[in-house]
Amino acid sequence: GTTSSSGGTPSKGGTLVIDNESGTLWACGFNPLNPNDASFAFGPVYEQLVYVNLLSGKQTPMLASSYKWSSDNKTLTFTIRSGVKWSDGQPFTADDVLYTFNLIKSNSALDLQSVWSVLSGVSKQGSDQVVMTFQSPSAPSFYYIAGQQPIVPQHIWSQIKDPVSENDAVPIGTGPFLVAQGGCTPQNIAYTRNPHYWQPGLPYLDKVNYPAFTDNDPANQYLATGQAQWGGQFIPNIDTYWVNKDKANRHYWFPPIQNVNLFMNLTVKPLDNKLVRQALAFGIDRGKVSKIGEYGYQPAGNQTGVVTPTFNDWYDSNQAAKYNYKFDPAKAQSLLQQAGLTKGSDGIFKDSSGKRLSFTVISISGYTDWTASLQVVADNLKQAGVEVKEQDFSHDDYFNKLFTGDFQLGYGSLSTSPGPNPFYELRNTLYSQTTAPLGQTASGDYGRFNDATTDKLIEQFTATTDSAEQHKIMKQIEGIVLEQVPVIPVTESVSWYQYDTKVFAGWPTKDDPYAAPAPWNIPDWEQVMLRVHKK
Amino acid sequence: MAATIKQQPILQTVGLTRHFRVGSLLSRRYLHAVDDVNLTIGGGQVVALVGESGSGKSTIARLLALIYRPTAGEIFFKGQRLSERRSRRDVLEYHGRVPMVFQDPYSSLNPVYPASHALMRALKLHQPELSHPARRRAAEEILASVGLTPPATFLTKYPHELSGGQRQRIGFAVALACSPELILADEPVSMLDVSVRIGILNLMAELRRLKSVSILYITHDIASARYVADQLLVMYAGHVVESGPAEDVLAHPKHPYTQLLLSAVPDPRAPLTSMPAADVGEPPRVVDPGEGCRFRWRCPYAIDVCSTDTPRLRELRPSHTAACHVATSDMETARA
Amino acid sequence: MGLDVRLIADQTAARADEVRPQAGALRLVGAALRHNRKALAGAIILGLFVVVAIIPGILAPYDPHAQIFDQTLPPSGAHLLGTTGNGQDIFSQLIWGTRESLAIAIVAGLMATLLSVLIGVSSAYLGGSGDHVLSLLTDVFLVLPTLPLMIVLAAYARGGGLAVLIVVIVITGWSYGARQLRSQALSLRHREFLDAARSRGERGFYIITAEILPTMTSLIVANFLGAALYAVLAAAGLQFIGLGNPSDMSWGTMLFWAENNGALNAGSPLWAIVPGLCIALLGAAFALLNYAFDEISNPALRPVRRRR
Amino acid sequence: MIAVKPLLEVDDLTVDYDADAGAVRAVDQVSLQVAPGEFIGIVGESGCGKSTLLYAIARLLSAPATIAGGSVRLKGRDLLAMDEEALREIRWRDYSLVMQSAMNALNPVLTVGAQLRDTIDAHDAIPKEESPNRSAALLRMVGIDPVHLKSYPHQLSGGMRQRAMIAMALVFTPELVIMDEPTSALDVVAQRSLMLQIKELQRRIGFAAIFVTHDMSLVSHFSDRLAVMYAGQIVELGKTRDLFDDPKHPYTRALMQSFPSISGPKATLQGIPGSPPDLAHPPAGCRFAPRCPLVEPRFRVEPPAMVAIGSTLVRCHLYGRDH
Amino acid sequence: MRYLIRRLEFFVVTLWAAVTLNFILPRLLPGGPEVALRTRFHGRINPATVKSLEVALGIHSDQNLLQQYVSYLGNMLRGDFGVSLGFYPQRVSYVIMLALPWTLGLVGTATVIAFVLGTLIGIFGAWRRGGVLDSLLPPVFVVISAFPYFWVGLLTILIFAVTLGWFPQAFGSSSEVTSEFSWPYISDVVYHSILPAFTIVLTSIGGWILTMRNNMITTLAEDYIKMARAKGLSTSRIMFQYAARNAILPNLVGFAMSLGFVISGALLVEIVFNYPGLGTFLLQAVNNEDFSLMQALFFLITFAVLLAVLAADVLTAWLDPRTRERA
Ligand SMILES: Nc1ncnc2c1ncn2[C@@H]1O[C@H](COP(=O)(O)OP(=O)(O)OP(=O)(O)O)[C@@H](O)[C@H]1O
Ligand SMILES: Nc1ncnc2c1ncn2[C@@H]1O[C@H](COP(=O)(O)OP(=O)(O)OP(=O)(O)O)[C@@H](O)[C@H]1O
Ligand SMILES: [Mg+2]
Ligand SMILES: [Mg+2]
Repeated sequence: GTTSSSGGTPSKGGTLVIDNESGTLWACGFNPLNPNDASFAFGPVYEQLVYVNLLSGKQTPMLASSYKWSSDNKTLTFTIRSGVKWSDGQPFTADDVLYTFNLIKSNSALDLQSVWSVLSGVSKQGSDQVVMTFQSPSAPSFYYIAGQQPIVPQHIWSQIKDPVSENDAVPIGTGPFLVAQGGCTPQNIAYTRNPHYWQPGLPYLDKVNYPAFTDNDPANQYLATGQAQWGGQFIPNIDTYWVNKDKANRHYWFPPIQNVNLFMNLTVKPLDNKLVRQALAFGIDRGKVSKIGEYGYQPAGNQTGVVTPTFNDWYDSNQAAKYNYKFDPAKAQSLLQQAGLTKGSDGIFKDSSGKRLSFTVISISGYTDWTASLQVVADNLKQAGVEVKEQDFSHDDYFNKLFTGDFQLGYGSLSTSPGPNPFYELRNTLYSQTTAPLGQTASGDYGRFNDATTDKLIEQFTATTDSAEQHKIMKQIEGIVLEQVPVIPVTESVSWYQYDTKVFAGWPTKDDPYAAPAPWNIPDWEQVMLRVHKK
Repeated sequence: MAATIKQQPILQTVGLTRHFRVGSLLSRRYLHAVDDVNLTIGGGQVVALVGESGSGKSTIARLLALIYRPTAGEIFFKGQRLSERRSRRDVLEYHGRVPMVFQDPYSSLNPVYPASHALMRALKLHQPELSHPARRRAAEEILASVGLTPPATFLTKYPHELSGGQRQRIGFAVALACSPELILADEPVSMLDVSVRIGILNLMAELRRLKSVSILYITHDIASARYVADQLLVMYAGHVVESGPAEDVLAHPKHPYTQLLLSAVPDPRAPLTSMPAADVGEPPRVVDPGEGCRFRWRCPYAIDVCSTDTPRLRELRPSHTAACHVATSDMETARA
Repeated sequence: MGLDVRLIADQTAARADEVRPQAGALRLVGAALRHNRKALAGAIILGLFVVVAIIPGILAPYDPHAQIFDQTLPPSGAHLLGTTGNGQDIFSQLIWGTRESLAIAIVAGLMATLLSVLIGVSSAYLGGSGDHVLSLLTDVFLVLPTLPLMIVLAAYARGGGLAVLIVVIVITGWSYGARQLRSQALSLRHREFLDAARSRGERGFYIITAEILPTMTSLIVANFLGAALYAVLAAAGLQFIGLGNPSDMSWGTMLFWAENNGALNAGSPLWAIVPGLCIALLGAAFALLNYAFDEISNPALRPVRRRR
Repeated sequence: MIAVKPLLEVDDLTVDYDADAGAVRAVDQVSLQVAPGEFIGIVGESGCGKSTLLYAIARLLSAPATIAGGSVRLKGRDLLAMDEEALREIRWRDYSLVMQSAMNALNPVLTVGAQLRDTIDAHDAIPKEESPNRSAALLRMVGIDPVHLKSYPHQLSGGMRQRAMIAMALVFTPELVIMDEPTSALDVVAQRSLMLQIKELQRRIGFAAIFVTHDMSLVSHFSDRLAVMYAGQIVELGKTRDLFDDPKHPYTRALMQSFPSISGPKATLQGIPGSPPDLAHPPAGCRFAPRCPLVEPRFRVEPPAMVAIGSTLVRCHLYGRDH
Repeated sequence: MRYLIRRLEFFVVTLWAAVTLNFILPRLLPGGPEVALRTRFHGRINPATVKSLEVALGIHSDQNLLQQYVSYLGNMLRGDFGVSLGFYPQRVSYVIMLALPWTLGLVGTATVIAFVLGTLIGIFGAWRRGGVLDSLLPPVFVVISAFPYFWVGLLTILIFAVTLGWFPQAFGSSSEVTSEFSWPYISDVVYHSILPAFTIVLTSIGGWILTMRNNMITTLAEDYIKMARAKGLSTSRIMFQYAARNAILPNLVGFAMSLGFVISGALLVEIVFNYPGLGTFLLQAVNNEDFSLMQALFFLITFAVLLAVLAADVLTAWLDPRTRERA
């Protein structure tokens, strides 16, 4: 719905300014199939078939007006919306969809979501239907195929010689906004209204400015001085820094979306021992980590691996209560003793060969909240008799170590983006099909957890589209995570989101979570840009 | 006269030449500082080397002191080729036998050490067998012998606490540290005041007399050369243009440059004379000079052959040679 | 002398040519302190920091790392400068941070000076092709963009801690001094006392170490002061952009943390202001000493008392 | 003694250098008169205050030097009492200066012509369009080809530079030219030639000259009168010939005995033992007393006064009233 | 002329050495583009894709180091810096051109201002020894120049931008003004540059004041200054034509170097002021392990420094006739 929070018809016009530190200046490319550019093009300019709310999984038809699964869940048929135009005025058709999927099939570098790892074919049916056939049932792939794949215009892209290195400086999409010639400079992208947009009356805004911030502090100051209205920022001491300067209008909401974990390499002794992993889980004061490391803005995680409260309806509180992983150094120590370790004179446990229970935890340099968090973790675990030392690497090196299993402990989130329910994250965390032998690149399961039951459950989940069934399977997976502790969720990373209601209304809120609210939640931000309007 | 050369000269050079590279990698040019110099210094002899500024006098001294390596030519020390003396011991011995005294008393002593530092080092290098107290005693003796008394006080003084003359005496003291046979004295008095100059000249005469060392006395002051030297060598632009017994050269200068030089020496006792025509202070060309007499641009007697052939030294009077195409044995000086 | 390139004309030409009677670095510094108010001010600041660096345990009330207090507390009796956004005592951090900041300045300053002396003086003394190669090396390092080079090097050895930081600063910081020292040594080359040493048979090593170096004391001391100043600023800059080891305790990392927690705006401005001020003060101490030192080694630069 | 009215009168001029250790009295009560057209030589050892005296006369001293007393009158006007603006007026027109080393005294980045023009323009004495001609004429006068107007100082040889300096000093045909060792950077041949040139110019133009040197023999033929300085004081002042033929002061006498000659019989010379006193702590009595062969104990405590013997002035106890 | 040829020699040799170092340095970094690509694709990239991307990026991991070096040298000579990994698919030259004008404009101007102002203060200070310019400003600015300038920047932002609101605290221009050659745009750019430029000037002027003052003092003791006074030249003529013109000579090359370092030195200022300049790109390139961008920036900076030095040499040769013929 397009109801405004203040009632009445939303007025048109206005310029919204986004405030989000991206760490880079704009290179002004808008190729939605390029990993660097997609986050500026996908959403407001290029659209997908179906919008799937990252927080709730709620679906909104976009370029597909409807879809249908076959009974065996191996074929997915989209009905393509009619009356949609590209921003250059050309009509949008099912051929564009077909073209897009074939394009990413023939240029695997463009297949950012690896949809062709599950698809076997795409074909047109009638004039307005596109049929996707799957190699095997893969219901969760719907999110990637329908919700994460931008559709590009055939009449433009078929002219492009090398779509992989295409810059697409003046993008032609179906979305509510476009970037005009000269609309992008290294320090600002100006999204202006697409006159051909298919949703009548939308968007309300004339223009959205997206300035480039290379560092957090200038971005925060910009927001604090009221020059931007929509923030996606971590702001330390946000009440002092930002809210108090205009209490009536400045609000924030940080819905959690993904776990920040302590990854354990299960090939490293004694981390292969379940008891040791459980001990670690008991040895971390998640509440304090959240408070000190993240100012309490990122809530503490829980050992089920389900991000709460976002995915509360998937969360099995009974099982969680049974295990009751809270900070308990005594319990941790007794578990370690059970595991056959003995406490040394320095307070650190030792194995039978005298090797100290000391680990290096890798982290990303410059991620100061993680470093602060790890200082708490190290302090906690010391009380449990475990020594942890931090070592920082650049973003790329860090992930390379995780991918190839070249680590003992790692702090952080999956490199893959989360999905609209806990399955997406847990699959990539636990599924042994995503892992790889040490030294080779794993796309998930960095800890090399290998459990047949888990794999089976994940495959079952994949094969069904029945929500009740899915919930049942998920509970079993949660039980495994609680028991096996293949990974320790410490805090929950959130969708940083600040909004200023002085001029604009229609924001997503806790009570109306119509989209993941941060401007960097792609493609959810399109929904926000569609709904926000002048008061 | 003292021109009696003993059986073997102390030092002899044959075709001694030194060029300096100037300019960049792309344009290599050579400055001929010293070209084809043959000189002989006998035992107990004082040889004076005179010439205008930049004529290569110091370069010769530095070549002889092994500070520069010759571009060509050979130095013989007591008949032995220096290029064959390679070992540290031999080289050190040569340094001890042929020490050098420098022109500038203000910069030839390291300002951070007491003035006696150089002397003590020299003793340590050349008489390593001496113990520390023995070295002190030796140093005091040497200081006394160059007229620095009481010697003990001079052991601790810093150069800036000494006058120019005293520093130059220290210079000679260093040279005496190891029974020298030839002292290379490069303009030892040119930076001193007239009032103390003569003291140093007398000291040189003294040393020659008492220790029978030879001295190569480099100067541009012909009067002082006459005062101390037996032999006189006149240099111009890297060439030796005239050489012979000092009195004879002064009385019968053969080379036009020598004549010019002599006529320019101020002499309060002589009547004022006007200058010969070639008095322009034009510096000679020494960068890639090519063949020909290097004095020809200033020479009143220059003839065609002067610009094509480099004149060789010819004996024009007994043991008195000059390198000039024009000069003859009976041509008389312009001074008359 | 062939390719005798002079990239930087000697800005201290006057100093480079002068060789004055000077007796040892210590006496020079002593003279500086007695006669020069700027030197005295610099020395007092530096001295204070040295004392703090030696006994941080006595002065600091708390463990600087311990995240045990409430976050972002304002200054109070218990927390003289308040607490950080991570719940640490700022004053204790400042005290403990002195040690590393000072260590970087002094160690890096010394090492860079040593390298400058080594390369600059040997270059001048060797002459010829040896000089060519060393001069070229010096010039290349002069021309190479220092800050980027530092960033690349620091990134290369990311999180390597103090030693890496110092090495990076030394690598990028020696060349200026080397050039200055070379040109002074070159001007010394024509001093006759070196020829005198050579003509009495001294070895090259002796001439460099015992005849040349002592006469360059004042330039070497000045160089050290300059290099230390450079080290202070470079280390602060590197740590500020997160290329130090953030778990080290120094003023630069304090600033890094403060910046990342928006300290200036988020209610704990002292967290950013005070370490910055300390860096500035330490830098100023070196700059003042250097300034005063210039005046001492070159009397022409001394302040004049105006008579009328 | 001097019949005509003197051009320059220096009376009891005293100059101090402020140093850390206390004042150095570099010029001590020097009195000197220069008649128009007269060539007066000042000789003395290094550091005896010759240059300081000259610069004090020209009012060119700067800190740490201060004029502690005395007066300098040029054509009756007291130079020491003038302010900078008034001085600027008469500088170079009434008196000019030739310095020891033209290499240092000529601005290395301006051509000789530009520096000449600068001087001319500063005084607006000559119409602008005439100044090139004037410059060329000047150079020709000292024997330099006017093409060198376009040359930079370093492109000239040492002798030419000194000549150019002299040309510059004569731009406005001043009545007094002060010369501080103008030839001592040159070798004998060039030195000789330059001296002859100076003398010739002086004869033609008629300026008076104060000529400082440390080489007595150099001025022997050129100066009318000679002043011998020792340790900041003039110890003997008289006709050049008189001084050479019959030196009065023991110091002058010793000086005459200390340079060898290229003619005449070879004799052993003695020189002067010891060295000049430290001007920061000069001896109490006669300054030459510590080196004087004729010293008496009294001389060491009482400073001698100037005594006139004929046309010669001597600062020596030996010629005092009670001797 | 010979002097300039010699300088040219130096220019070429140094450039070569620097360029070679540029080649080696990034190759010392751990990881490399392959790792970067893999993380960028979250580990879900197949080897064939990596290969095809490497080709697109101009990375030839199959060549040996020497071959790479040769083709690298060739590319540098042609000014072909390849494709940026961090901004893929943009070409490096395109990325650089985005930021170059900003950096040149801001820091170039600030450096020139600092140099001119500092030099003038130095000249007048030395001329009136003991005056305010001489006894107060040099020590004050020397102390200020010891301040870390990112910190000074942070404080100026806090005071003048955030608290007082007189100036913007970020960006090179406001997003509401279109970039065109017009008064509103230019004034907007100038307005945005005032604070960062002020920071640079404040922290760098001390050096210029001091060196110029010291050179002046040394020069003022020269005989030709005494001579100029004796000639009765006017004060300004002595001060500028005789003293300052000689005293500034040794500073020119130093100035050229700092002008050349504009690009790199701006880094911290750009970060603090969120200025869209090359420094920011450089830090990003390092963090992204963006080889080609890093190399290009290095090359550019080195080249700029050398060019500036060469220009200073020409200027020196023009101002100082002695250098023209010095062998
Ligand atoms: N190390 C050097 N490099 C280049 N040229 C040199 C070097 N040493 C001397 N020369 C040149 O060689 C020539 C002769 O110099 P030398 O010092 O021997 O002259 P000199 O007769 O001693 O002069 P002076 O009377 O001024 O001492 C000069 O032109 C000088 O410039
Ligand atoms: N700036 C100064 N500070 C202190 N003392 C000085 C200064 N300049 C000169 N003197 C002293 O003043 C005395 C006279 O110096 P001056 O230069 O006039 O001597 P001079 O006769 O011209 O010597 P020279 O023949 O070497 O040129 C010297 O003893 C010198 O030490
Ligand atoms: Mg010589
Ligand atoms: Mg003098």
